[in-house]
Amino acid sequence: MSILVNKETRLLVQGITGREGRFHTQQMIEYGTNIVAGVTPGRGGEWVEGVPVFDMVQEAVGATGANTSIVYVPARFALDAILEAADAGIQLIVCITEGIPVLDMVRVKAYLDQRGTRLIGPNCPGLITPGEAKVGIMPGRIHTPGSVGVVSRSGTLTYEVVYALTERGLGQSTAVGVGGDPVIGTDFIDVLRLFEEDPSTEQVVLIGEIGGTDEERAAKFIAEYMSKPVTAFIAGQTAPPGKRMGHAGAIISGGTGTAAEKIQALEAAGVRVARHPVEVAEIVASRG
Amino acid sequence: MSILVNKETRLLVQGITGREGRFHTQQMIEYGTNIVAGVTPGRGGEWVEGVPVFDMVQEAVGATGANTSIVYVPARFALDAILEAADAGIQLIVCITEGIPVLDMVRVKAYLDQRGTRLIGPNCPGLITPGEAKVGIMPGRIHTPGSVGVVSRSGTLTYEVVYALTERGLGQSTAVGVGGDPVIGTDFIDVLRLFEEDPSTEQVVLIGEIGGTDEERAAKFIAEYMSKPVTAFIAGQTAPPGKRMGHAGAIISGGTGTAAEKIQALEAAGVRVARHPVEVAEIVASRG
Amino acid sequence: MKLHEYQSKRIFAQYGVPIPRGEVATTPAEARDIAVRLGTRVVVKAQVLVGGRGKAGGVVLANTPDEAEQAADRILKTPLKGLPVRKVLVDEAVDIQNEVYLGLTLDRARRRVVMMASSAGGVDIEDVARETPEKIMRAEIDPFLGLRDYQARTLAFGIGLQRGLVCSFTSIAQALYQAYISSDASLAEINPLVVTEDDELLAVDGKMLIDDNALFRHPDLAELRDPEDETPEEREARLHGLSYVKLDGEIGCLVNGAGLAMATMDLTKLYGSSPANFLDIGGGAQADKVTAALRIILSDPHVKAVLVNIFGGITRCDEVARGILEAINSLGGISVPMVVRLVGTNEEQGRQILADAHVITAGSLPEAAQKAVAAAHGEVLA
Amino acid sequence: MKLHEYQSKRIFAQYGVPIPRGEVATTPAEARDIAVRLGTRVVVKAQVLVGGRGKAGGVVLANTPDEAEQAADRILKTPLKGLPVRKVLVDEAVDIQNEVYLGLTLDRARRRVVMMASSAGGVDIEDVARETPEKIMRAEIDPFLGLRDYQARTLAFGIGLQRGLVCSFTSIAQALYQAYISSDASLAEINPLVVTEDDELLAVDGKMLIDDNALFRHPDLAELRDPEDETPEEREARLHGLSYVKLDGEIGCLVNGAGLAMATMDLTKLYGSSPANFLDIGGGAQADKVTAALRIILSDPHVKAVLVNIFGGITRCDEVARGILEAINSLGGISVPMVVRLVGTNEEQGRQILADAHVITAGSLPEAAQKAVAAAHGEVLA
Repeated sequence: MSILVNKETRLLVQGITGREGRFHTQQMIEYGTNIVAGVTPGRGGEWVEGVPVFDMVQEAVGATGANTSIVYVPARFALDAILEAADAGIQLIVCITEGIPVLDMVRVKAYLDQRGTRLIGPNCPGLITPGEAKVGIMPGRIHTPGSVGVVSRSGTLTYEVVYALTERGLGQSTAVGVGGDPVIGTDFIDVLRLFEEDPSTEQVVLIGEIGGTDEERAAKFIAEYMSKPVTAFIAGQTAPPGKRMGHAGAIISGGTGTAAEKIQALEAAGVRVARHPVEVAEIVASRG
Repeated sequence: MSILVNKETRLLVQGITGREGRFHTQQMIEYGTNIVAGVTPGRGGEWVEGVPVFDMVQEAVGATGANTSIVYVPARFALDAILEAADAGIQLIVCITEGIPVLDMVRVKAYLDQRGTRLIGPNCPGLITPGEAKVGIMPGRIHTPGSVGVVSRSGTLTYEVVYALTERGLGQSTAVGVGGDPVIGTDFIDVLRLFEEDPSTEQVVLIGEIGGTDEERAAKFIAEYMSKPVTAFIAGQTAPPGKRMGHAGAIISGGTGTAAEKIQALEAAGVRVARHPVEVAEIVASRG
Repeated sequence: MKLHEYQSKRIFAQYGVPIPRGEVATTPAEARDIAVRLGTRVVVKAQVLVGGRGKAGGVVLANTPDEAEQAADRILKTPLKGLPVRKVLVDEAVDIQNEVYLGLTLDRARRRVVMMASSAGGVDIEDVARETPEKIMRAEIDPFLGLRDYQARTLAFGIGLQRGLVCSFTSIAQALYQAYISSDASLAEINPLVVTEDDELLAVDGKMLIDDNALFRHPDLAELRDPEDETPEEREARLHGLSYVKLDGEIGCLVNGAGLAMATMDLTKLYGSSPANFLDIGGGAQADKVTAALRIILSDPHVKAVLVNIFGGITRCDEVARGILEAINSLGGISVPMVVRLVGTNEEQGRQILADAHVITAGSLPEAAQKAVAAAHGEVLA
Repeated sequence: MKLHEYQSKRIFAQYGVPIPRGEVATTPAEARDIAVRLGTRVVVKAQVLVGGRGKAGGVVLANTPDEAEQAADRILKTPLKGLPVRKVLVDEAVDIQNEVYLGLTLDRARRRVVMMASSAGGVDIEDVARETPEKIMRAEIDPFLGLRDYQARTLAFGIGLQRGLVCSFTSIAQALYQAYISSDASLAEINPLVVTEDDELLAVDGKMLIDDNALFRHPDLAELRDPEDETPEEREARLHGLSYVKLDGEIGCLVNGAGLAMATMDLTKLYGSSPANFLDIGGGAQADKVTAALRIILSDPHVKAVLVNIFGGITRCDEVARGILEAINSLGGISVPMVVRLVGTNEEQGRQILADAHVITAGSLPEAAQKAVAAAHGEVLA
């Protein structure tokens, strides 16, 4: 068991003939992910890493029964790629692309919500169910199957935490990077709800950062609905207000979005907040 | 019993201080309709025919519990008025206004469908449940309570048919004018479904005209789902193709939308089609 | 409102659709000058608001400026399907490799705008729809998201366009969509969209219809209305706020309400005659409107009887009756029989007023129609 | 990207927001000329990208052109909150009856754009939100329908605007919304929106932030970037594709990934020091990027140690290690201690390469941070 992706995942790669798309297709196949199709308009009929390429998502879905898509296309084409996947009936879309205009995402999010299509990202590393399917760009070998659910707004910071968990012998049920943009398809609460319902997840790790109020809202959700222990880490205690810390979403503005507020909200909700990534693993181990 | 409007209707009049709004407010009150509020931005605090006027629909709904709205505002403000009513939680909006651009209606219809708000019209005479509530501009006195449901794309033609029914002693459960525009909020099928489910409706009269394929689709629906007898009349047998017969929606174009096609489809669905308005009443009487 | 080919193509071009170089001429000499300026073979095309110009001789290829002048002369002199030709478009001629169709319109049943493309370009799309519907690809457009690139690509692949042209087809589709939405069109059509010998796409012919209801927010488009598109009667009706359509029967119809007007027309046929017009005087029957309506109806020499059908509704029938009398008086009497049927408040007073003035009245619509037909056929009625 | 007041107001005006007459000056003489041209009392306003200009003396009322010249001279000479002032805006002075606030921004939690209005104009909206939140009215905007007139009216009534101004408030709100959407803004603010003594609305001050991710489709806006808004180091970082923010601590941080970079910074604090910067080299650690990053970090004289933290991911650690050595060599060695922590493929080879070059390495992130802090505090590490 796990959430969102598993052995049943039939993955479609949008932008498969690009440099990134091609490389990660190879990496995901190597990990054991079941990639059934790729799409690049105008390149239909080619093959990439043994995967058939189609011109259109609709056609790819019809021919291969793809049920999940991962998007590697450049930012200016990402909106169209996501909508094409949604309209073709793909139920889970993972968008790796960084740099999508936020007003595009406002529209995409509203549209997908109407349709009930789930989007992970954009600007995210994707997600992985260790031993079953890797749908993303994370290094597969640092993961190990287990019962810790991980959800994070970050990329390499997540790898750091997963690495520490694995080093301690704490495997992961699924690790989900929700993305570092101000508007994302799936937020902490959505993933926490899935972990809470997933029988194979026993503990949850939440990795947040400055900017927005997603962590505060997650804290409220945890206090009200979560029975499983949650351990958190929040990056950006030393970040100054008004400056964007890399991610478009990592900015303290209007006096909100500070790490201190988030930590306080999480602790008030009964979440144990680690001081650094390795301590996350220590706390999880102590609660095991 | 009846459909859509009745004694429980708490009506709000949008554009109540305009010439038309004011006149029909008086007429509707005279008929016994429960008008609880009016709205004209900037005229809040006034009274029209004993009805309090508000600046905003939200405010009017909060103060009076209005659940239905009728829109008399000019075409260029109608889109905003409909959306304001929908966003304020009004569940049934009746738009009398003629001349709304069709692309505005495409957007409104898509939005209201998402929200589950029902719109009657635009460019329609409204609807009436005789003896209970008149929400429209039809002459009230030609109606009489009874068990014939009437649905029509037309205005005076409906009055003609209702008049003939009443003359023959055939009362109406509810008479609904769905409007003469190419894109309308509620179509024949929607109303037929309500009549089929309404215990007080025993027979249904459908009054169509050239243009579009709503009658053909209604025929399909009747054949598949309707148990109650349906009598129809289709106006425009002598209308030439390519010319708009008054209503924006009454035009034979691209070789479709002719009266002959509609009559054929309805007859194939077991509907008896009258040759003129008075014959509608004769047929209904013969099936009574 | 219909736009001419040259107007439609100019609008398309504003939004980025590639069109041939060309200009409009109103005289043969101007056509010649344009051909000289273009410096290539040209096509001279009649600008009239009817379809099938090609077959009717309204589109002529000219190899030289002299030929262009002659072609323009011929076209401008010859009415096309009964319509006078006031303008010709002189476009550079294009070497055609392939022709496709691209159009946008409202799908009423789906309440959405649809884009249609077909490999059968240069042919009336309605003929294609009837004969080879499988050649038409459709994309339904979400009104909030607009046309998506992937939808345009799907159409391009679907009609078998060569891959190298898919990108530029997509741009043209987006441009056409922008033109459609920004102009509040009800039809925007490129037919044919041509693949030239140089492997480029070019909108060789174009057609646009604008939603009359939206003209209030497009004063620039409203100015494009061609007065030739209306008969003098249609123009007068429009200026009086009447809906009027000329037909070729013998019973002039004057009715309030579009549906009732059609039903009234249909009854004249049921009883053995046919309507001379559609005419809806709209809500409230005031004397000046009734007068204008009667004048328009009577200006048609084929009218043998007038049938007035008014469902009073909230209007009072005695007022309407007085309006009709005033109208007859202001016209100095009328030369054909008139049958009036009034229903509504004070209908009896109204009927009495008319009867006193020797206007034929009727109690029901079928009766009125029968009387009108009989009168048209020369029977004398009481 | 932040825009200056004068840039923001010009954009607003393009969409129909009324703004005071005014021009930009870069010298006191120009300011004088503008005041002469305007022919009224003027306000001279420093154009710098910080808030609170008024309190800091950056906004001066001038009754005469001479006063305007003097004010401009003073403002242009005096750095404001540490920033040089290169331009002043000289606007006609307005007689103010009342001030309100009108702004648009993204509500991240609701994933929607919201319009906010407040009767407390001329005050920082964040202060209002903290102290008198009931004075802020909000309207959440459907991304597909856009701002509706009724929403703008509701705001106008809600902030108690006089009825005669509701219509023009609604137009301004729509214009501001169009400016926001068409510019891909993340903030558009009129503060104050002034009710003049003549009962007209005027946008006296304006502020806009543009979404950096959307600049690719707004080349005109991208050109408005003020180079003064970046330090030379920030500019160099941007040109190398690095995310860099200068801070005031002593540990220079070089990390791949924004979240990990912040976590690394935080650890320097946990162990008793503080970060000198945020620096994310992004995916793939190639030598040129590492070199540029190190150069930028070392240009800060407060840096006492450098902490490199690379989570290799799919990158090979031995390659990264060689990249770091190349960087050090190309800089001619470095003068402060450097602690490197590498994880990922071939991490041991990587660590060995660095150790051989006498770079301090660490196995875990906490260890690396502790070592860097110790080094910064003068401890000698093996």
